[in-house]
Amino acid sequence: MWTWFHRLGSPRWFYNISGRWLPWLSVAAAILIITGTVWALAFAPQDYQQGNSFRIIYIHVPSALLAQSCYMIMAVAGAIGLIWKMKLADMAAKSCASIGASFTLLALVTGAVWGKPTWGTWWVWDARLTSMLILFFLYLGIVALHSAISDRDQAAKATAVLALVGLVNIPIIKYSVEWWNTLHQPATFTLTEKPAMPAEMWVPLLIMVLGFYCFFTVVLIMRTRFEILVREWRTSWVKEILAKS
Amino acid sequence: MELSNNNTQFSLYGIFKTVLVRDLVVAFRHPSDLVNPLIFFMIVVTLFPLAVSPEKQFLAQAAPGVLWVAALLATLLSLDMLFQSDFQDGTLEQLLLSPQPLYIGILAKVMGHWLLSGLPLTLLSPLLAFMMFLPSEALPALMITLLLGTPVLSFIGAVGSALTVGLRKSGLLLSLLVLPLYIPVLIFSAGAVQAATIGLPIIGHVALLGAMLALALVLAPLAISAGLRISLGS
Amino acid sequence: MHPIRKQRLKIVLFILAGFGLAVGLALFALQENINLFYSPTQIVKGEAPQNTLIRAGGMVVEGSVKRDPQSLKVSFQITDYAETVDVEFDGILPDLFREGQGIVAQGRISGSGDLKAVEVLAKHDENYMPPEVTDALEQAGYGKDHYSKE
Amino acid sequence: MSFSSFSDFIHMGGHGLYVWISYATAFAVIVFNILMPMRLRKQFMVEQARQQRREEQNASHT
Amino acid sequence: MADHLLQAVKLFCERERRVLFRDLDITLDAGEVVQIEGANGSGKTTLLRVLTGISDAYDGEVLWQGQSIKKARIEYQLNMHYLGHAAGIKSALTAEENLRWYAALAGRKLDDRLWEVLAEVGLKGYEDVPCYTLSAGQQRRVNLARLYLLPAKLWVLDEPFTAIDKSGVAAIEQLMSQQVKNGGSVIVTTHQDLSSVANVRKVSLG
Repeated sequence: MWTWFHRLGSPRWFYNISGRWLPWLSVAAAILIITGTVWALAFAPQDYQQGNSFRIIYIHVPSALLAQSCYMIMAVAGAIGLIWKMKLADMAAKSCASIGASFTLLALVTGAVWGKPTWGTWWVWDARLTSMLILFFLYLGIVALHSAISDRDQAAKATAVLALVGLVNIPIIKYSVEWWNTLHQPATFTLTEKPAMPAEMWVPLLIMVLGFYCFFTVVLIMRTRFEILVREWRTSWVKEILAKS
Repeated sequence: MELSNNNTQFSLYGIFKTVLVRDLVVAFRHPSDLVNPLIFFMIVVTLFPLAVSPEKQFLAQAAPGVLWVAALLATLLSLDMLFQSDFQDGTLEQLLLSPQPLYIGILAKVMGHWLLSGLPLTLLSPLLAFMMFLPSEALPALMITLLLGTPVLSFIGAVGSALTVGLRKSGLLLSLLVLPLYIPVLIFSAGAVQAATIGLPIIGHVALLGAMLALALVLAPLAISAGLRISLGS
Repeated sequence: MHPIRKQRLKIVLFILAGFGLAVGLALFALQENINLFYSPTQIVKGEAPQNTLIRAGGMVVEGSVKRDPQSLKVSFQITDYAETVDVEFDGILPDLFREGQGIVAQGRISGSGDLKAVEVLAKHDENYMPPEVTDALEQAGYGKDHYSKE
Repeated sequence: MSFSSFSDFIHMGGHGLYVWISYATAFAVIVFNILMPMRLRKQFMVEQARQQRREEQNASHT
Repeated sequence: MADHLLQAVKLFCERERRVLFRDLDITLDAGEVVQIEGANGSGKTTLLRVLTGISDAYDGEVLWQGQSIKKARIEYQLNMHYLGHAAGIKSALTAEENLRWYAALAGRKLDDRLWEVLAEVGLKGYEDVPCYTLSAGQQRRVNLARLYLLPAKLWVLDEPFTAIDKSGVAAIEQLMSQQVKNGGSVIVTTHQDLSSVANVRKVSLG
């Protein structure tokens, strides 16, 4: 168990093994996302109330899910980096930040665009959108802190601490925003709450969610591999790789 | 001369008192540092009637939110005095190098910060509440929420302050890191004051704020000490 | 015990105590129903506190609205299809107040168990339901379909 | 297939604008996420080559 | 094998893609002075911060009496004084208050020698004025008084001679000799020749 853990912590081992996974994962991500998109746009039925704007769910929900779990992954990786001094975890945590921020933005934009036909306005202080917005701020804080510190190690540790503090806060923020929302807008109609979704609606959604997660893994691996090159450039095996390309 | 230190005293209360008293003494020798957040608080509150409307009914309705946002910003700006000057004169690294537990030292520093920022704000708030026509029934709620909420702001802010100490232009960065984390305190505190204006009980809000305070009190020093070690460690 | 060990133990105990306090207070607060929103069923069961302002939500019962011709006083009933509560209100009702409509009333429970409202809020669109009302309706055994057809 | 014609598909029952904005944003985010690491990598390679040259020069001087 | 008082094993440190030192071994025994030399930016301060345990951004190990300083942190900090770049003095407080703060942090009582020692470092008559009225050199002397008052096995001094006049330099060298005579040790960075101090070993960086 521990040898496995330590091997996983070795950037060189990860660089080699991930190089083998990457093509397969990329293909899987591409297939899933393309299938999901075509299905969602052309074949899935429209909603009886929201009509075709309902198709935005196939982007909005996967990106929102991804944005939240990406924060979780980032904080956990940061904690591993802090506690066990595993460099690879630091690199993964750093890579998560900008990916997470971009998908949070996507969730926000699609939420707003969906709001226009559904609520008649681009922005509503709905509980989900508001907590998404705050999540976006948290991501921005992490990215800003990372870029403000020039020393890579220090930046990784500092952002890990911040991400952990954020992780403790996220449930509190979510609860407070929901409470605030029910107090001020008892009539808000949530975008995605459907009692039971028929299979022809949720199967493409599931495919899209899987596709997004696959895509996330691909980008995470790509970025982490890059971080490995940057941070381990002094080692002989990285120099070899750099010399080849 | 004997060089080894076998007669060292280990007293948590002693170290707490030492750090707290020193911070208070230092602050009282620069009284302007103490007064500035209060002046800021007053000016920000004054801006609202000028910018929006001096109408009594509007102000009464906006008062809970305005007072709380202003108090929050004042606390945020006062975070500067928490670690920055200690960092510059080198006493912060000496605190880190002391054999006493850093946890307690940090607890004392943050408490000191609250005594110098949050507490005066709370004491000043009735005056501004009066100027904002906050219904008098809501005044106790305002003061209780400030009393419980501002220490949470100090603790969370200290985490950000510890992570950014020593960085250039840390002020704006600090607000960016800390403000999103302030949102729950703001929501429940302003909500409680709002509820009090229409006579609703606020015991639930107060309990929640108390829970946040207890959590911040015990967990934040851990994050702060980690942050300080990271910031000073490069 | 070594003084340093003892110190560490004290700090750990302090953290645990703070944690316990936080959990206790949070549980207490969640029990408090800080929205102070009650369904007619809860009011009839006596779960709502008397003499404090609360929020009650439900559908206005058809044919229950009685207006006093001399003043602005009005009384009506709200229901979650399980229980019904009488509401008295002295003031101008919102334009969208209609029978069969979901409303939220803010007021005090009197000794006889009816609600003396100080404010009545109606919803802008009949299709929209306050989530609290839907929850209350669902708990009373009425789904969304049911009331939208009523 | 829930659309009878291609123009129907584009129009999306009046909601075409919103649906297509959403999918275009998603596409942009995905492309950004692919291109960004590639660009960073290229930049790093250039910088690395420069550093290599500097080090070699230093070595030949001494 | 007897443990050294302080031992650094295979230290490696990199800042901003520049290696400051690699495979650096340093040993220090009781009664020794190690003088660290190096050009500006060669990582002297970084090395001291690694040795004191303020910085943990390094590879390799630092041992205090044979134990890693990460494990024996409190033991180490009880027995070590660090004088950094900054004076480590709160300028709003008086010399006496500053020293009392240090004593309390170290968990020790200040004895009656306080005023005597302040006179010895050349601060007679300045004991109870706020430190911001003192010159930079005088402020450093306040911190030097700490070395007298709170004895420790190891002193780590980062450029102790900056902003200090000739008589002050002699006083500090005197202080170091005294420490060595008592069986204590010193690690110091300076360009000055420590001619009057016995048992000096030089380590150069870069």
